[in-house]
Amino acid sequence: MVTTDSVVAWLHKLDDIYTENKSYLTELDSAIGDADHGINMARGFSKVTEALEQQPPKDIGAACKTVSMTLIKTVGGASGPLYGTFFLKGSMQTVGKTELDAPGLLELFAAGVDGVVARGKAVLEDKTMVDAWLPAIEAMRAAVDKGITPMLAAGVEAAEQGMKATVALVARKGRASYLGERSKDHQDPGATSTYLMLKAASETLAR
Amino acid sequence: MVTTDSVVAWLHKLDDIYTENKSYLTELDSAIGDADHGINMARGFSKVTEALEQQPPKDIGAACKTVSMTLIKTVGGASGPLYGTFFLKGSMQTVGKTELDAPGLLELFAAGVDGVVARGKAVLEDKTMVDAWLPAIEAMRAAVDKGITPMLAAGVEAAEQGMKATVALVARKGRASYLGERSKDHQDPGATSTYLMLKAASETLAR
Amino acid sequence: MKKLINKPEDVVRESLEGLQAAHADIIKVHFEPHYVVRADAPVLGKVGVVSGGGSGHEPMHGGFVGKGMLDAACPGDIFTSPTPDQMEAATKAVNGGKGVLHLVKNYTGDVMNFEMAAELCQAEGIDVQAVVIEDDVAVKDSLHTTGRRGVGLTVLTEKIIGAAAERGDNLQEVANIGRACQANGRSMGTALTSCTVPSAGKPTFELGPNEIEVGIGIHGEPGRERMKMKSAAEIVSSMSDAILSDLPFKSGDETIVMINGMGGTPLIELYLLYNEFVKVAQGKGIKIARRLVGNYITSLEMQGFSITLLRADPNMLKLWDAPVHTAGLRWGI
Amino acid sequence: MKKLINKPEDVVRESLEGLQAAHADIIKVHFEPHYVVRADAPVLGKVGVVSGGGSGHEPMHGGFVGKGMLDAACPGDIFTSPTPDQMEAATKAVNGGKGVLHLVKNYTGDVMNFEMAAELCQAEGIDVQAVVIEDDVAVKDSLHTTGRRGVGLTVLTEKIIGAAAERGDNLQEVANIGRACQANGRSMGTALTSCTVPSAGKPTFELGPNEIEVGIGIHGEPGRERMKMKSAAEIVSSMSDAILSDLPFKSGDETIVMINGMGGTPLIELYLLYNEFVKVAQGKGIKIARRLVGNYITSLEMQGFSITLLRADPNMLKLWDAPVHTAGLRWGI
Ligand SMILES: Nc1ncnc2c1ncn2[C@@H]1O[C@H](COP(=O)(O)OP(=O)(O)O)[C@@H](O)[C@H]1O
Ligand SMILES: Nc1ncnc2c1ncn2[C@@H]1O[C@H](COP(=O)(O)OP(=O)(O)O)[C@@H](O)[C@H]1O
Ligand SMILES: [Mg+2]
Ligand SMILES: [Mg+2]
Ligand SMILES: [Mg+2]
Ligand SMILES: [Mg+2]
Repeated sequence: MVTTDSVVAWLHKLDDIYTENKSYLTELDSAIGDADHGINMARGFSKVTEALEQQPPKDIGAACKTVSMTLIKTVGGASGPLYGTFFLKGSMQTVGKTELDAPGLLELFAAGVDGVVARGKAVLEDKTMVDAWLPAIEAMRAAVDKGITPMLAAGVEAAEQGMKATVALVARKGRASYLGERSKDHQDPGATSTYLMLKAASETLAR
Repeated sequence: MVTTDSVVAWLHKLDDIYTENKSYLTELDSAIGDADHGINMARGFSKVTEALEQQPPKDIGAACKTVSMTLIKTVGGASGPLYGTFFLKGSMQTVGKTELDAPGLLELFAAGVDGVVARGKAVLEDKTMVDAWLPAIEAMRAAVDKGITPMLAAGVEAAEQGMKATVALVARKGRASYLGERSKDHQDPGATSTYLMLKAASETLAR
Repeated sequence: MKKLINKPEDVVRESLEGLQAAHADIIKVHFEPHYVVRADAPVLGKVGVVSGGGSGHEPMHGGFVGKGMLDAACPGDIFTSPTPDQMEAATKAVNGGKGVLHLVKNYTGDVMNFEMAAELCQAEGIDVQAVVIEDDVAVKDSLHTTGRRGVGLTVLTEKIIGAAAERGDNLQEVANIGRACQANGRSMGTALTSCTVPSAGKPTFELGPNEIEVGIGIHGEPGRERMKMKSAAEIVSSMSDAILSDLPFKSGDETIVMINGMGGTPLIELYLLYNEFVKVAQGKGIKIARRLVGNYITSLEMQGFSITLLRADPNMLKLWDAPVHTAGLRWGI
Repeated sequence: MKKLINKPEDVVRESLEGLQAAHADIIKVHFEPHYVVRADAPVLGKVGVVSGGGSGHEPMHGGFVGKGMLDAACPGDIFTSPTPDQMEAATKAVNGGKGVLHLVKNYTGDVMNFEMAAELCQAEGIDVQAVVIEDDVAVKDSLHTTGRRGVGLTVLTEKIIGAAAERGDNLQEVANIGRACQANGRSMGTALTSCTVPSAGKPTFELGPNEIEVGIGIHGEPGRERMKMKSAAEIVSSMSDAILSDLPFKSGDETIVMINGMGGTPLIELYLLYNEFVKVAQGKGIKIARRLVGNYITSLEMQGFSITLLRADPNMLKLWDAPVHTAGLRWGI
């Protein structure tokens, strides 16, 4: 079972991960965007750490809500509302819950991704984070009966493939779309940060 | 005797001389001014040539008047009004005259220089064209009895010395004065163009 | 990087402090969340007009807050969208009971952050509509993509819808006029030099000593074409062609034109460019009914300029002429 | 050199053509000799106010022609004094029978050309007086030299004496107010980069990537000191010290301040600089009654700024507030 504590551990891990990958993500964004995605994510999740420490969440829904509000207020750009919406919708699935089984965890992720799609209106192959999210949810849904650990592992693997597949795509959403054909041959930064988010989840939530 | 034709020859010679010395004068001005003195003088006297050709002057006064109006309208900056005033006052001394003897020529120059001093309010050693003009007038006055040729020769020599003496001076008038002490060790562009004007006079008016 | 600043992270806040100190008669600046609001907000019984976007484009948007134009502006970090909490707070501060219009430039971040803010405000019972500006003809438009970037037309639209709101139009009417502006306006920009984002510390892009970027975005996004420097006449003519053929503008159209400096272009050049545009317009029978020549939507210290052309109906012209009193645009008051 | 121009020798004329086309409601431009004049000139029974100087400082002076400010402006070539025939023609064009005031910046060329023009006009029976502005504290003043350069105070003086003339003051009164402005105003500028005069084709001076020129003149004349880049707070503080101690300004003085961009400085920085100046003024008890923040007296595309401070009596403040309608400054109309 995923507990409130393990969710908080995941969120702290995200702070570390995005700090470590700050220049990597920013470099990806400098090729086809405005060179701030790593900075945005690192800033957002360092504020998440602060917020969680200031007000330790009493359940998983509260934790997700805090992350959501913090990301929305501090990240800006495209990724702020997208990840903010992810955690907002996730929090609505987990109000008052202190434990999640595999289907419960899947519901959190699936609701979050629905939110991302509703917010950004991107479809598969628009070269966005959705190219990592959608295959991951599909893979997790297929593996939900196997339990939390295999389910997350399946999600991470699918996200990684989706992320790598963005390299070949021409962007049709977000800042990169203004580049047209020139957006090809670059990996999408948002798909990359999504992969990293799932990887951190499998490292902290799996048991 | 100086005739209208020889005055016109002098003025044409000035066009040549300032065109030849355009970069030299401009270089001097770039050290302590705004790098335009040669450009200003060359522009002014090429317009003088045009004006004289368009309306050939019937006497020396008319020639000087045309030069004056042309310089005033086309030179601008400090040297425009100064040389413009020089020829304006000179023209007032020579209205209707088609010939000048040595005292008559001295009067033209002296009245012109009085005009320059009245206009610019510079005194000796302010590091301006006045440092070439005043010694020249003094030397010409001393030599007026010897006739036109020796008089002009004396004027040129004195102007040259005055021009060279400006090197050591700190400017107290004109654009160079804003530089204070830093204006030292540079020859004044206006004193140089004055020396060239007298030199051209001795080459064309002397007989 | 040489800039007249203290620390890069303090530029936006300190500049807003200066704006507030300089124009206390017309605006107030609220900090954390940051927004600039009319000194007399909320104006009861009037539709509120809120705009916003990244900073670095001054006077847009904070310089356009005041009577007859914006009720509030939300400044983000430099070249970064503001966040929904700013827009929500600004919307509440200007809500005079007749609803609030959000004017949004078509950048994914701006659009989504404004959308979230609108949802938050609607949840609290405030009637909110949004008008999205996407006028940059340098970006190819297609049904499958994000659309065009929002640039200079934003300034003209802010003036016109601000006047409509001031006149007493209702939310739907103000929104309709904003959408009419969008439908009838086009822009394009050209850069001679890059700008430097303070926190980045180095130029966003490099241009050779004889190169220009035609179709540049207001954040230094790449344009249509990098080409050799040309004369003002040639540059204006080719940019005008791109703009005129896009809508397309037709002979006899009455227009409002803006010749806008990017921040580092001297006014003597902007008037010279306007002179070139007048010749182009005359040649095509386009009537210039009104014009703005100056720095209105800038990209920090970038050298370059943009042309915005709006086909204006009599109602738009009347709204254009209505009194306005802001830091960046003022007449009739 | 990358500039948005056609040929260097045509820049001034073509820009004036653009100015005329853009502002036909308030001005007319006369060519050969060049001058910009109020559309309704001459205004009978009003003192005429004529200013002028080299071009490249836009909006000064042509942008300040109009109701409540200048009656005419004489633009010279870039950074070059205009000639007496321009000033004479402009003076005649604005002579409404009550005499004409010439506002002159203290450069030898400007002073002498205006003097000649005044003599020509006086010879034709027009009453002419001149006010000479010399406010740049970067230049050491002494009885034996030319005095100081005329810079930013020119803008404030043009507004104030323009309003006095509009109010109906006679020539002597208008001149006296102009001289009072001169007696009570001081300025200083700092450059981050050089400008490039079009006909020269290369920068007037070179500054290292970490150097600034403190005390720069508006034509790029050398300043007091070349120093390493400092923070906005430090730069404003040291420039303010030089200005405040010169007059000297005293605690309790009511002032008008202008934070002026040199042409290539973004507005976001100018407001930040104003914020720094406000802190300095508060620390010394100087009251800021009015202010201008923007590009008013520029040096082509130079990056940098200047501070002008004028100790203003109630009469000056009243004249400052009077309506003005020009291309570069407008309120109350
Ligand atoms: N409409 C969209 N839907 C989903 N993801 C998007 C959308 N637009 C952009 N993104 C994602 O956001 C990422 C960029 O985020 P970020 O750099 O933080 O924001 P910005 O582009 O505003 O600077 C892109 O790499 C892409 O994955
Ligand atoms: N007040 C003055 N009296 C006499 N000569 C002067 C005065 N001021 C300047 N000059 C002369 O003018 C010259 C500069 O002329 P020029 O470069 O054409 O004008 P500007 O300085 O306006 O650019 C100086 O070298 C100096 O000799
Ligand atoms: Mg980005
Ligand atoms: Mg961004
Ligand atoms: Mg010179
Ligand atoms: Mg000069």
